[in-house]
Parts: sequence; structure tokens; C-alpha cells
Amino acid sequence: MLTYAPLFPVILLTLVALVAMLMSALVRDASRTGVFSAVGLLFVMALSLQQWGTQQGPANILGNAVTVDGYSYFFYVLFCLIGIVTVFIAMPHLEREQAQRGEFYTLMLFSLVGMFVMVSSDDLMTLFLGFETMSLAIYVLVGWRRHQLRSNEGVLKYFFLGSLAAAIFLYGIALIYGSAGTVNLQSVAALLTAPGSALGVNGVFTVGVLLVLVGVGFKIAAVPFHMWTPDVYEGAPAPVTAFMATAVKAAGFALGIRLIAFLFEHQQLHDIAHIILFYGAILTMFVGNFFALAQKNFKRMLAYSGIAHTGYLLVGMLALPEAGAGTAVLYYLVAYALTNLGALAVAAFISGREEKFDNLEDFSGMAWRYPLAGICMAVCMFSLIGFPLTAGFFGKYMLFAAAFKANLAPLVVIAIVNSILSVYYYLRVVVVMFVEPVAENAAAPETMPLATKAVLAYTVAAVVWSGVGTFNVTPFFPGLVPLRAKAEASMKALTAIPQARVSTGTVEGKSSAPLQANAPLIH
Amino acid sequence: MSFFLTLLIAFPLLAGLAVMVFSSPDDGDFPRWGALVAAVVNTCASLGLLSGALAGEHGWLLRSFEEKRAWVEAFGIHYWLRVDGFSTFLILLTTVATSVAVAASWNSVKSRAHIYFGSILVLSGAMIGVLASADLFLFYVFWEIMLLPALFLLGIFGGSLRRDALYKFVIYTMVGSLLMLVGVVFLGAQHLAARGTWDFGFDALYGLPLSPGAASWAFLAFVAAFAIKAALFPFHTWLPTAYSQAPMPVTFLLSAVMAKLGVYGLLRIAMPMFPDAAQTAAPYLAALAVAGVIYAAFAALAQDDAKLLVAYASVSHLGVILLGAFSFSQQAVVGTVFHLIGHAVTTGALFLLVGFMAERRGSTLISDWGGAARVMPVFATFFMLMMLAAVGLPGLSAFVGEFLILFGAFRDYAVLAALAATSIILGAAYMLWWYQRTMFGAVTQPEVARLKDLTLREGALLLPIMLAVIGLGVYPQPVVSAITPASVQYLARFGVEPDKSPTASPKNLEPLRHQSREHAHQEPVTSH
Amino acid sequence: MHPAFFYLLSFVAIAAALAMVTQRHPLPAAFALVLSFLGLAGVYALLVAPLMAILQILVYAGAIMALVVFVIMLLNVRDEDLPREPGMPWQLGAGFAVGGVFFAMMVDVLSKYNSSPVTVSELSRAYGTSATGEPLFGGIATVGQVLFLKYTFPFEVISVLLTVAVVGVVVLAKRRI
Amino acid sequence: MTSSYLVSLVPLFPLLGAILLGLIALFSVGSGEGPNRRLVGLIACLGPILSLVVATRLFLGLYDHPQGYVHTAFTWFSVGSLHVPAEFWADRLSGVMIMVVTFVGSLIHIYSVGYMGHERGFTRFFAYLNLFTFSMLVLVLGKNVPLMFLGWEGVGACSYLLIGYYFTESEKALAANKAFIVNRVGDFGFLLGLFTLFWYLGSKGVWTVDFATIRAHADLITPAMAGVIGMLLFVGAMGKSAQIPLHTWLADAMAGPTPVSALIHAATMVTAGVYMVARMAAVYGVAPAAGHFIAIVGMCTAILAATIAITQHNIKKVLAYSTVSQLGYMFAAVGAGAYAAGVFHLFTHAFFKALLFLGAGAVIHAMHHEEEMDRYGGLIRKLPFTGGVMLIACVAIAGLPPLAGFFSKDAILFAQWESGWYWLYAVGLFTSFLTAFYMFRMWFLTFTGRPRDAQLFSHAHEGPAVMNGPLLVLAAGTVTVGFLGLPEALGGSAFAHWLAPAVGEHAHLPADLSGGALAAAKVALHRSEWLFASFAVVAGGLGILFAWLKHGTHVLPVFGQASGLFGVFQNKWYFDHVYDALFVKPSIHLLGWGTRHVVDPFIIDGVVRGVPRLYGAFADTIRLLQTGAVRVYAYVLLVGMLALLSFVLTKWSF
Amino acid sequence: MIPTHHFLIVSAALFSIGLAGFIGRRNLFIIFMSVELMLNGVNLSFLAFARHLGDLGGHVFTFLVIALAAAEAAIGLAIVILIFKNAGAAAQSDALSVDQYQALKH
Repeated sequence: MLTYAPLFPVILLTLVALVAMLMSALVRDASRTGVFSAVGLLFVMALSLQQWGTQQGPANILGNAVTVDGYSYFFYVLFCLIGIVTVFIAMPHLEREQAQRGEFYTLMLFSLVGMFVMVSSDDLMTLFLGFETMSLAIYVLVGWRRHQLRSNEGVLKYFFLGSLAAAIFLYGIALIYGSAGTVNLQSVAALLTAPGSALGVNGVFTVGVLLVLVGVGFKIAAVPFHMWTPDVYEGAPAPVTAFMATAVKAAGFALGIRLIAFLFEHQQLHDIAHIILFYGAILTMFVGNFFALAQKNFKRMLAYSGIAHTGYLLVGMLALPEAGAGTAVLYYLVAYALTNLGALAVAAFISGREEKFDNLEDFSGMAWRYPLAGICMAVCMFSLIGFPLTAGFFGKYMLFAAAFKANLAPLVVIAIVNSILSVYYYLRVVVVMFVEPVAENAAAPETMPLATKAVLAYTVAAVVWSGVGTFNVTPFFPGLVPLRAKAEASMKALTAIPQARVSTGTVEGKSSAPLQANAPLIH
Repeated sequence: MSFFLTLLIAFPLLAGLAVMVFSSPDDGDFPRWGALVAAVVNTCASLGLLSGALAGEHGWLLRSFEEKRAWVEAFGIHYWLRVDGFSTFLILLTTVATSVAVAASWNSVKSRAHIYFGSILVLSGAMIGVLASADLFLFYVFWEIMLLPALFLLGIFGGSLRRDALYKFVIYTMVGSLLMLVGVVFLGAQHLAARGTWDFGFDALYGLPLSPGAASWAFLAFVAAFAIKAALFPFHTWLPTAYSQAPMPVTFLLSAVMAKLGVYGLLRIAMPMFPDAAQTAAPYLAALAVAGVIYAAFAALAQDDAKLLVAYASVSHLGVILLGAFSFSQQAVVGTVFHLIGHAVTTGALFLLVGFMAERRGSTLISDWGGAARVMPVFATFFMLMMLAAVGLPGLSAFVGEFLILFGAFRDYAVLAALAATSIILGAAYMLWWYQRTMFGAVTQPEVARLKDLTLREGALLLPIMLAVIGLGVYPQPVVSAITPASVQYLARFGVEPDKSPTASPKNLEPLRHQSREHAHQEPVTSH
Repeated sequence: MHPAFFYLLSFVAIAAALAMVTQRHPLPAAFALVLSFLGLAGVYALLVAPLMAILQILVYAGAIMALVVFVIMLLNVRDEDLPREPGMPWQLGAGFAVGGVFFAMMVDVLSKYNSSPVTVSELSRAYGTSATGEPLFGGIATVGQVLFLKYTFPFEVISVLLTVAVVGVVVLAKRRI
Repeated sequence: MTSSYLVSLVPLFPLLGAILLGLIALFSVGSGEGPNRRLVGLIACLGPILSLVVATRLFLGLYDHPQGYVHTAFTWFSVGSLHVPAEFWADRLSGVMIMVVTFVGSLIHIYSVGYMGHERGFTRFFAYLNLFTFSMLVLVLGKNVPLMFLGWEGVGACSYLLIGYYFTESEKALAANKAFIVNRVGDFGFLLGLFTLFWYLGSKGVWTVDFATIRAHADLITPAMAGVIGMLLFVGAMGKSAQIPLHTWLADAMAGPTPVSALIHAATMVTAGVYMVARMAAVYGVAPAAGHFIAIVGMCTAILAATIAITQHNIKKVLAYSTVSQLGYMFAAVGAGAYAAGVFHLFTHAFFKALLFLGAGAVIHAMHHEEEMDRYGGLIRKLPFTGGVMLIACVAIAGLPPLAGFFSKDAILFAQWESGWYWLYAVGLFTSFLTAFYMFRMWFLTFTGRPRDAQLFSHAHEGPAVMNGPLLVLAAGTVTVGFLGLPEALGGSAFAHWLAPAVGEHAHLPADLSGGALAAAKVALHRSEWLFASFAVVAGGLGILFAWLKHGTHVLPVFGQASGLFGVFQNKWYFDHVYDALFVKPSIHLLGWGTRHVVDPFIIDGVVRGVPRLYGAFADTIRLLQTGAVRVYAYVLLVGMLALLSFVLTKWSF
Repeated sequence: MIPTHHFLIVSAALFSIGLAGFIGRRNLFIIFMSVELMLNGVNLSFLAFARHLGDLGGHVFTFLVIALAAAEAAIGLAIVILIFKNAGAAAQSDALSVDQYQALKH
């Protein structure tokens, strides 16, 4: 029984999802399903935290189809956190939209199951299935306002482009399977580093890897695979946008980091990945920031801003061999998630029924009508800028520090230039909310629902608290504080895998000369 | 370990937040009184710093106030506060200026007073934090926090062109801040490379071996950040817009303290942490500073709005201060720090006066004034005093600093110092002309004839400033001698030895060439 | 089996696929796709994958495509609902250009995949043979074994995925939510 | 000597007076009548009079202590090698100066109580005047250059305040501005001179700003360097003492009340430049070239101002240009190294020029503030006393023996000749002729002939005793002080002897002579002194004669625009026009306008705004790429993928 | 014996035709079926590789993909129905054209 203990969080989450599914069919008051989901996620989070603390080293079970390590637990906790916050954003929102249905929470939970799977396996096929589970659930959520054309169009675009990306991803897996004979990343890593192995320079394998990267790039919205993001973010209901912008992106990066970590084991693949990521990061940052400036719709703007942040994260991924880079990326993901949740929670509240008022000009002067929303938005925007005493600052700081160490100074400079560009549009939101006169057409209710208040207060507190950087203090915010503390260890666990493989491999040492130049992932 | 500095920083910060949170938007009295009490209490508390500063030979640092705690251990970031001769008086200046700013805004803020007064307090706390930090990271954090309340004060309470001013202000300062972030990370990484650990403490970063090429870029990044704050030509255009659009008490605070922090940053970080790059680049930067001196003086000459005139005057004076900051003689360094205070007092006072003018006449356009000295003689007297102080009249606060800077800079850059010295002509020109057009002449406008003279509250605000103007001009030595040890320490980072003390004359007073014999070799009668 | 079967079946699959993408109305296209799938099923059989060949016919060509056809019929697509695609040859040409480039690259890469495959005898040795002498490789027993022993977790995941699909379809297709 | 603290007391009294009066003025605002004028007058006069008492005490003590008294009040500021104590030094040079300042100052204070008796802002006036006295005393007593600069700028500021005393009249306020700003140009040079001096001496190991120490180490300076330092310091003197080309402010400064003109713009402040050069005698001693330059500038100023003076109609303007001219003489003297002669002229000039101004003040007072001589005439009948004392002063300034001006001017002219600067001597002599001419022109126009404004004439009357008293004292001084500076032929100058410890003695005879040769040289010297004195007397006499012929005999002199060369004179050689066109207008309308309307908004902000605007425009353009069509998105995705693949497949061969 | 890469090339051809159909057509159904075609192409690859390697993993993957395709088909068709009913009511014609849905842009 205890052999399967590492699977308990996934199993528990699946159970919660199934119960929620039943509840949505049987319980009339759908908000109860929401509450149940939140409580369930809390339990899953608690379980994950507990196991994270006790489990020694990575666990490979079910014939290596499941690999649960600190890295997985990190994301379990993050996903649960995002899930809970999303529930609280969604409950009042759906209430107002008169679209309160248990299936919403059910699907969200199922997509979380998919994400859990995405971080609990080294098996590409399993990862892909997790990926698809997540995607299918999200497709439906994006189209939640089924009578609204905007929402329909969003889901249409997302579904078709997503299927295309999935097919490409799958083709990549097939090619990897054909060339390596396995789709297990650990085995692939072992083959790559095995002496005399030609896998790293195999064309089929390389193309397979590239196709898989295209699939991942699609989900994390890296340029040029980003085109869907603004349209889908705009079309989706705000809580779903929040969920996508945070959880889906984090899951995509979880996948990406795992892939990149093993790619970096081989010199030629490292070179290829390096060059792709280098230019991809630059392109992504610039495209994100240039397009974001011109946006009038808040969610669209956040979508482009998210693309820009993908660019920053790619810089971090590029620095991955450097100690601290992994931590930086994970921390950045948390910071980014908290920040976006806060910003979109505000948008979900202010935009009014059917989100008719989600243009920036509709937010005008809203800080004075809803001070908490104003503060939350300001804090989030400053966090996205990378302002000190916010989570975003430490994220950026750690990223840049790691990149500096990895001799990526040009990228850091470009990232800084982009940060300067981004100030424009982030600040415009704050200016609009605080400086401009109160908009007349605002349709939001006079009073703010309790759940929204709670979410806003939480995100403000969390963003500021993690920005203060007092990581060693007893966690006031479940799931947040230990993340940073343990992220480092988790990254070690992740990146240690290929090394462990090498050391237990059949032949000692690396024979091929180029491999020597390849720095180990963690010092 | 003393908590004094923490209290000095945290008290206004928390009081500011409390004012914002616990006050209803319609309530004006609570924020007003709350802010005033908090500011005055903090001012009184900050006087405690003088106990060390004026104690005489206290060495470089006031060790008794030092606080050091680990903050983010993984990155060697410390919560580390301390003060020395450079920062002590600037902290005092900050607390006093905060009190004055709060009192000066007493009636001018009509709505959202809680945000206004709360922001002023937060700004004050952040500025003290900047001045007291001994860790680069902490410094950066306070530096950025400082931006926020300034943004609010300008954006929400500014004049009709506040959006424009706000964007310019933000763009400039954010560009600077992010560049500084690169520099901060660079220095940390260099420490890591050289010593194997992360550390951001100032002491750890001074004298760090740096790779020359990258160091000069990082140096420029820091300089950009600080130069923008200190309005170095050609990065000055945010200043006139922001100063003229912000409420005058806020402008008072910005001009008196915030612009000074840019110079403080240069002296504390940019210059001493990159001594080689600094010495290479200093002549060029000094040339920019001097260009700013002259440029802004001419611009001031052409202004027809008093706010803009004083703003450009302030840019011009900041140019002089920057010239001092880019010089390496002891006189220039001490003069720079002294002038930060001396200039703060005069320019701040001028902005206050302009604020009073705006409140009375509803306009600061020079053409809307004329002959006011007849109508408001007390105001005119204060104004005259501050105006003369601003043109650097000896015996008033701005002279000593300006003199020391020009004096010291002359050693390193004779031509530049000479060019900068033209500001004493141009400064007199625009200031006097302004005064004459505003206060002198016959009263031709009925609105001017109806103006009221200074009220008791305004007089009470100006009185301490006036005393400071005269006191700093007549007896600057206590402040100068408190700054001096820090300046020696500072110069040592560039390998500059201070000049020898005035030589006991190597030979006795000799007779002049044609002097008659019976008067030769007679000592002057002295007693001290 | 004779290699000609492979080329014939491949030709059918590819030709039907081409027919599918060029049809104006979706219904003939769907039938073309079914034909293509059937051809593919034959190729599967050539690849010693009898179970997959059967599943291809049953599930894919049978169930899934039936669903598609059913939906097309259900929607009662009128002619004017169909997109007017006056520039279709051009669009499709552009599409084929992109696809062609991709195909060319893949051919370039895949043609180097020419190491010698596992022989039938090796397969037989590893997986055993049936009574008729055919290798058990790819049969329901061997595949099932692998599926349930080695790939239990993905199998469980796919069940979740199908549940998601069910819930999703319910949400999307219900008249009123 | 135990009484050296007295040195610091000298400036203290006027300072206390100024503070007290300032507070009284400030707190009496809006109280209607204002404070008691008698009390204010008493306080005002008390400051300079007490200073005079202390100064006299010190001055007498200097007889036994030629090196003077020093008192350090406190350290003003001290940074590294720069040590600037608030240290006051009364030596024989500054002793003379404090006597002049406090003596003339006291008289003028007393006079002003009468003259300003009916003015608004009476208290304010005396506060400024006291403050001025304080600043002037600091200027002369300061033992180091920065301290002198404190006084230097202080008197400038007080001068500004007093010129702008009638501030409701815009042109008077503008005159005040001009005075301050032109002075600032001089101060600019002065500061640079100080900096050069300090760092140059510092490079030789002597870090000092102290006059005594500078004097002791002046020989460390090379002549070229001393020349540079001397020139720069002299620029300061040019500003303060109204020498070409910075002389333009002084005539405008007559906008202030007449006692102010007497005290500041005749007797004391404007002579600060001469005093400063004398203080720096040791430095100039090393640089003869600088001295020559100063002498040339001085003489040029003298003749230029004199030519202007002969065309002026305003009585105070005539006196103002006369002052400029006389200051030129003084510089010519100190330039030639005859410091004693220069300072002596300063000393005598203080008496007779103060007398002239106060006399003019009495006339103006009598004529209801009418200053144009067009409306004077025949006033000797109404103002016999004033006319009389002014006649004494005019004779003195015209250089007729035995009044003060004769001796001092003679010494200056003789010094030019002795230095071998014959042209300068000739110019000086001619200027002496002009001086006599314009002074008597003024006197004749004012006091003789027929009254040109009958109404004003009928109301004219002598001033009160409080005004006439000082006139009398000054007249007495004008008659007597000249004997302190007799030429060698008449026994030598006691004044020069007195100053020798401070500025050195101007040797009239070669030092290496002895016995018979010495005696012969002495005889020759005395002979030439007699000769040149007679030249001067003749020139002065001719000037008076010309004035009598031109203005004394005419019943109604012609006033109006002069033409030709006199037109140039009347327009002050067009200096103001040139400065206006060359400096003032371009500063405001070209540089100022350009910075405000072109560089800032378009060039710098062009970048600051342009880059974001470009960014915005670019963003607004490229956002159109997001067409909303799924197929386009798919194309981008696939083309991106193909690009990726082809890049990898071509860069790395597989 | 047919070389494995012949199978692979057929698979690539099917995938490429799918791609071409995806971007070359506007009809939602045909685009949808193009995706199905691409998945089938991949399946062929899996099986070819499985045969080549003598590994049954490819068969399992194919099995999983077929299940996945079913799920995707269900969701996809539901979306198409939804769109057709909603937008078809709004737009008089071209309801099945993917180019009809371009409201979200720029």
C-alpha cells in the first residue's frame, strides 16, 4: 500500500473531482460544490505538504510510469493554491452571471488532475495524457458562457489550435519513441549520456524533441506559438482566464523544465536548446511587451503581459544549469501566479455582468469606489513590473541573478529593457484606476462579495509578504511560504535525476569529449 | 543593538498606512492631525541623532545606532541600518521637511486627505530608509518604495497637467530604477565571483575587485539612476513638469529631500563602489553637470511661471551639487553634502512661498503679480531673504556649500568650475528679475491689491526655515565638521589623501619689498 | 504478405485523405476519411498490429466517424451554412505548401531511419506464437499485458480524460445551464 | 594687548542695530503710524557711532602696534586644507578703512535721520543702512579672503536693497537688479582669483586664504601666475568699484536715496576694490604687468567717466560719474604700486565726495526731490550754507591746493610719471582738467544764474541742523585731511608712512643711493614734484575757468541732446546699449527662449516623449497582425515550427 | 520486407495532409477531421516504430490515442454544435466557416 503513497495526492484529488461531479448532479446549490472543491483542494494541499516533508528522494513507481519527487509536490501545492483561489474568484462571479453550476468546479478539478499528472511522471505519454486531460477540461471552461459569442469564439480558437498543438506534440513523442525506444525521460536521459550513444545526434530524435517543444511552447504561449492567448483570455470568463494564466502556464513550464533539464544533458542538444531558447526568449519578451501596450481590453493586455513573462521565464530556463536558476523559475511562477490571480480577481469583479466592461477605460477611477480592488490592482501591477517589496521583484531579481551567473548578461539587459517597456502599460492601469475620474458606465455592484474580498486581501498579503522576503518565518499563508523555502531542494531533486542515472549507468564516466564541457546541472 | 533607526523609519511608514486605512475619505481632520503629530514626533525623535553627530570626534560612523539583521540569508541580504556624517543631517532634514510639508498642506487638501497625508508620511519613512541603509539591496528597496507615494501625490493631487507630469516622472525614475537593479545584481554577482558568497552590505562591496569593462557599464547604470533623480542634464525634464504639477508642499518635499537622494546615492554607492570607473568618467559627468547649471539657468531666465522658474533654478543648483559629487577634493565632497542641506532649505522655502502665492492669487504666473511688496511686506521680507539665500549670498545657507563645491572642484576641473561659477551671475539674474517683477513696481492689478499678508501659521512655518537659512550660513562649522570624517573615508576609496591641514607658515611674516625697516619682523597681536 | 499490399493500402489511405481535405461538403469528406482509416487499418495489419487494426475499424472508423457523420446530419447543415470558399484552391495550395515543406523535411529525416528492424523470428521468440504460427506480438493478450502491467497509470489517466469529455459534453450541449 | 576683542566689536554694533531695527520693522507692519521715528533714529545712529568709538580706540592703538590686532570670533568653516575662521584683523590699512566707514557712516546716519524723516519705511531704511555698515566693516576687517567676500557680497546685497528702496518705481528696482548682477560678474572673477591663488599656493605647500599668510608667501608665486590671479581679483574690483567695463551700474544706482549714494556709492563700498587691491599688494607686487593693466583700466575709466560727467543734467549722475572717475584715479595709483597714494585718495575722496553728495542731497531735499539741474539755478541765494560747503568740496575735487583733493590727486599723477607711464600721466592730467570743469559746471548750474523753476525755487530752504551738522564736519575734514599726505617736497606723506607696514612704501628714490647722490636725487625729486603740482593746479584752474566761461556767465544755459562726440558722451559711450544687445537680450530672448521653447520641449522631451510615442505607434501598428483569424494563427504557429526545424536541420547535419 | 521508413513516410504524408487541411480549409468539420487525420498519421508512426523495435509500447500508445481522439471528438463536436447553434442563429450564412469567428482580434 505504501508503495503507492506518492500517488495519494493525485488519487485524493481525483476522488474530490468525482465527488464534485456527483454533487453537481445531485446537489441543487452549486456553490456548495464550490466550497467542497475548495475544502477538498485544501486537503490535497495538506496531504501534499505532509508527504513533501516526509518523502525521501524521488519515488518511481508503477514501472517508472510515475515519478513523484519534490518538484512534483511543489507544483501540487501551487496548483492547489491556484485552484482554491480560483474557486473563490469563480463563486461570486458565477453567481452574478447566473451560471453557477457544479460542473464548473468539477471540470476545474479534473483539469487539476491533468496538471497533477503532468508533474508526476517522467513518461512522455503519461505527461501527454495529463496535458490533454487538462486541456479538454479547460476548453469547456473557456466556453462556459455558452450563449455569448465572444466566449464561443474563444473556445473555438483554443480548441482547434490546441488540437493542432497536441497532434504536433504527439508526433514528437512518436519520433522520440521511435529513435530512443522509450518515452520515459529518465531512460532517455540515461541513453543520451551513455557512452558511445548516438541518440543525441540522431535526426529523428532531435526533430521529435523539437516537436514536443513546439507543443509545450504552445501551452506556455512562447512566440511564435502564442497567437491564441489574447483571444482566448479575452473570450474566457475572468475566473477561467485567471486559472489559465496561472495554473496552465505553470503546468506548461513544469513540463518544459523537465524536458529542458534532460536536454541539457547532451552537448549538441544543449546547444540547440540554448539557441532556440535564447532567441525565443528575446522574441517572446519583445512581442509580449509591444503588443501589450496597444491593448484596450484588460484581459488581452494581461495575456500579452503573460507572453512577456513567459519570455522572462525562458531566460530563467536558459540559465537552468546554474544553481539557483531553477529556484528562480519556480519562485517566479509562484509570484506570477499570485499576481495574476489578484489582477484577474479584480477584473472579474469590476467587469460587471457578462464582463461587458472589461476594457481599461471602464476601470477608470474604480480605486475610489472599491479601495480594496484598487490596492490589489496596484500591488499586482507593481509586482508585474518587478517593484521591490512585491513577489514579482524577488522573482525578477532571482532570475536576473541566475542569468548573470550563467553569463547571460545580454539577455538580462534585454529583459531590463523589456521591463522598462512594460512599465508603460502596467502603470497605465494604476493611473486609470486612481487618477482618472470615476467611470459612469460601471456596472459592478455597490458592495463587494465576501469571497472576492477574501481573494483580494489574500493576494495583496501574499504578494507583499513574499516580496518582503521573510521566507523563514512561520507561514501565514498556506502553501506560499514553504514554496520558496523548498523550491531549491525540489529543483535539486529534479535535476539530480539524470545524474543519478549516469552514476548508476552501466559504464562509469563519460567517454565522449564534448560532454566534458557540459556543466553539471546543480553544483 | 539599537532600534532607534528602525523606529525612525517604521514610525512614519506605519503611521502613514494607519492614516490611510483608518480614516474615512471624507474626514480631513484625522489625517491632518494624525500626520502632523506623527511628523513632529518623528522630527523630535530624529534630533536624537545629533547626540552622536555633534559629540565631536565620533569617528566615521555613529556605531551606537547601527542595526544589522539577516534578511534573506540565501542571498546575503541584510536589514542593515546605520548613519554617518553624510546621512545624519539629511535624515534630520527629511523629518523636519516632512513636518513642514504636512503643516503647509493644512488647508490646501480638500478631498482624499487620508491618502495625501498618509502618502507624505510613507514617503518620509522611505526616504529615511534610503538614507539609513547600509545594505545595497535594502537601499534599493527603500529607493523604490519612495517612488510609490510620490506617484500618488503627483498623480492624484497634482495640477491640471498631472498625467503628463506623472508619466514623465515615472518613466524617468523607473528607467533609472531598473538600470539600478541591473547594477545591484551585477555587484552581488561580482561579490559572489570574487568572494564566493552573496553579499550586499556596503562594506563588502566597497573595494570589490571588478572586471573593468563590465564595471563601467554597471557604474553608468547606477549613475543613470541617481542622475535622473538628481536631474542631471539632459535627464532633467521630468523635474520642472513634476515640480510644477505637484502640490507645492509636495514639491517642497521632493525638492528639499528626494532630489538630494540622487546625489546621496552617487556619493554612497555609484562613486565609491566603482572608484576606477568613477574617476575615468567623472570629468565627462562633471561637464554634463556644468552644462546643466548653465542650461537651466538660461531656461529659468525665460520662464513666466514662478513654479517653473524655481524648478529650473533648482535644476541649475543641482548641477552645481553634482559637479561637487563628481569631484575628488575634500572641499568639494564636504561642500556637496553640505549644499544638499543648504540648498534644500532655500529651494524648499522658495517652493513653499510659491505655494503660498498660488493659494493667494490662484496663479503663479509672473505677469499676474507685480508690486506685491507694498501689499504684503512681511511676505516680501521672507521672500527677499530666501531669494538672496538662493542666489548664494554669503552668510546664508546656500553659500557655504556652493563655495566649497566650486572651490574644491576648481582643483580638479578649473575650466568647468569656472563655467559653473557663472551661475552666481545667472542665478542672480533670474532670481532678482523674478523678484522685481513679482514684488516690486507699482500695484497695477486689483487682485494683487487685495492680497493678504502672511498668516501666523505660514509665518510659523517659515520661521524655522529662516533660522536654518541664517544659522547654516553664519555658523556652518558644526555640520561641516560632522561631515568631514565621512568625507575622508569616502575619498580614501579613491586613494585620495586629504590635503594637509593649513600649514603653520614656514617662514615668519616677511617684510614686503619696499617695506620700511622699522616695521619688519613684528608679529601681529593675536588672541583667540 | 506481399509488399504490394502495403503500397496499395497506403495509396488508398493517402488518396482518401487528399479527397477528404478537398471536399466542399463535410459529409463526403467524412466518408473519404473513413476510407482512409480503413486503408490505414490494413497497413496496421501489415505492421503486425492486429488488435490496433481491429480497433481502428471498430472505434475509429466505426464509432468516432459515425459520431462525426451523425453530428453533420444532426446539424442539418444547409448549403448556405457551408463556408463559401471561392479561393479554396489557393488556400489549399498554400496549406499544401506548408504541409509539403514539412513533409519534405520529415522525409529527409525519416529516410535515415533505416536500421534493420526486429525480425519476425525475434518477435516470435519474445512474444510467442499463436497456433497458426503467427507471432502473438500485437495481439490482444500481449497488448493487454503490457497495458495493464506497464502502462497502468496512463490507462487510469485516460479514464479520467474520458470522464472529463463526458462532463464537458454535458456542459456544452445541454440546452440550459 | 588685552583689547584685541575690540576688533570683533566694531562690526557687531551695526549688526545688532540692523537686527533690532529689522525686527521692529517686521513687527510694526500694519500698525499704521509705524514705530517712533526718534527712537528708531537713535538706535540707527547708535550702531555706527559706537563702532566709531571702538574703531578710534583701535586706531590709536595701531600707532604702537603697526601689525595690528587680530581676533578670532569663531570658525566659520574649515574643511581639510581650507580653514576659514571668522577672524578680524585691524591693521593700519583696515584701521584707516574702519575709521572712514564708521566716521562717514555715522555722519550719514545722522544726516539721514533728517533727510529721510518723512519717508515711508524709515525703519527699514535704517535697518539696511546698519546692515550695510556691518557688511562693510566685515569686508575691511576680514582677515581672510572668504570673510572679505562675505562682506563684499553683503555690501552688494545692501546696496541692492537700498537702491531699490523706492521699489514701487520699476526703473529703480531695475537699477537695483543691475547693480547686483553687474557686481556679480565681478564677484565671479574674484572667486576664480581666490581659487587660483589658493590651489596655486597649495601646490607650493602653503594652504591658506589668510591675507597675512598670503602676503608672507607671495614670493612663491611666479609672475605669470600672479598676473593671472591679479587680473581675476581685479575683475572683482572692477565690479565693485565700477571700472570699465563693469562701471555701468553706478550711475543707475543713483536711484537710491541720496544718503545711500553718499555712503555706499561714493565713500565706502565702491572703494572696496581699491582696498582689496591694496590688501593683495604683495601679490600684485610680484606681477608688474597686472599693475600696469590696472593702471590703464583705471585711467581709461577716469577719462571716460569724466567725459560722460560733463554732459549729464542730473546732479546725482554728475556726482556718480565723478565718483567713477575718481575711482579710476585710485586704481591708477594702486596699479602703479603707489598704494598709499591710492588709499589716500580713497580717504580724501570719502570726505569730499560724501560732502558733495550730502550737499546735493540738501539741494534735492530743498527742491522737493527734483534732481535735474535743468530746473535749478541761482540757489546760492536760498542755500548759502549748502552752496558754500559744496564749493569747498568742488575746489577739493578740482585739485586746487591746499584742499584734500590736491594732495591725493597730485600723488597719483606723480606716481604715473614715476612709473614711466607718461601717457597715463597725460590722460590723468587732462582728466583733472575735465574734473574741475564738470564739477564747477555742476556748481554753477545749481547755485548761480537765474532760477529756472521759479516755483521750486521759491519753496527752497536750508535743511535742518541734523543735516547741516554732518555737512559742516565733512567740510572741515575736506579742508584738513589733505595735509596728512604731503609730497616729499613738503616733508613727506604721514599717511604713506602710516600705511607702510600694511602695503609697503612706494619708494621715490632708488634704494642704492647714498650721500651726495642721494641728496641730489632728493633735490631733483622735489623739483619735479613742484613742477608736476603746478601742472595739476593749472589744469584744475583751466577747468574752473572753462566752466565759468561756459556756464557761469550764461543766464540760461542750453539743455538738450548733445550731438557728435558729446552725443556719445551723453549716451555714456553706448555701453548700456551694447550690453543690452550683446548680453541681456540674447540671454533672455535667444538662449532662454531657446532652452524653454526648443531644447527642452522638442529635443530632450522629444526623445523622452518620442520614444514612448514611437513605442505606442509601433504597438498600435503591429497589433493589427493579430487578425483574429484562426488560420492565420495556425500559419504563424506552423511557419514558426518549420523555421525552427529547418534552422536546426541545416545548422546541425543529421 | 518493407523498410520501416516507408511506413514512416506514409505516416508523415498523412500528417502533412492533415496540416494542409487544417490551414487550407475553412469548414469547421473538415478542419476537425484534419486533426483526426494527423492523429492517425501519428498512430501509424507509433505502430511502425513498435514493429521496428519489437516493442508493444507503441501499440499501447495507439490505443491511448484512439481513446483520446474519441474524447477530443466528443468535445470538439460539442463545441461545433454549440457554435453552430449560437452563431448560426446570429449569422445568416457561413456559420460553419472558421473565418466567421474573428471578433476577438488586435
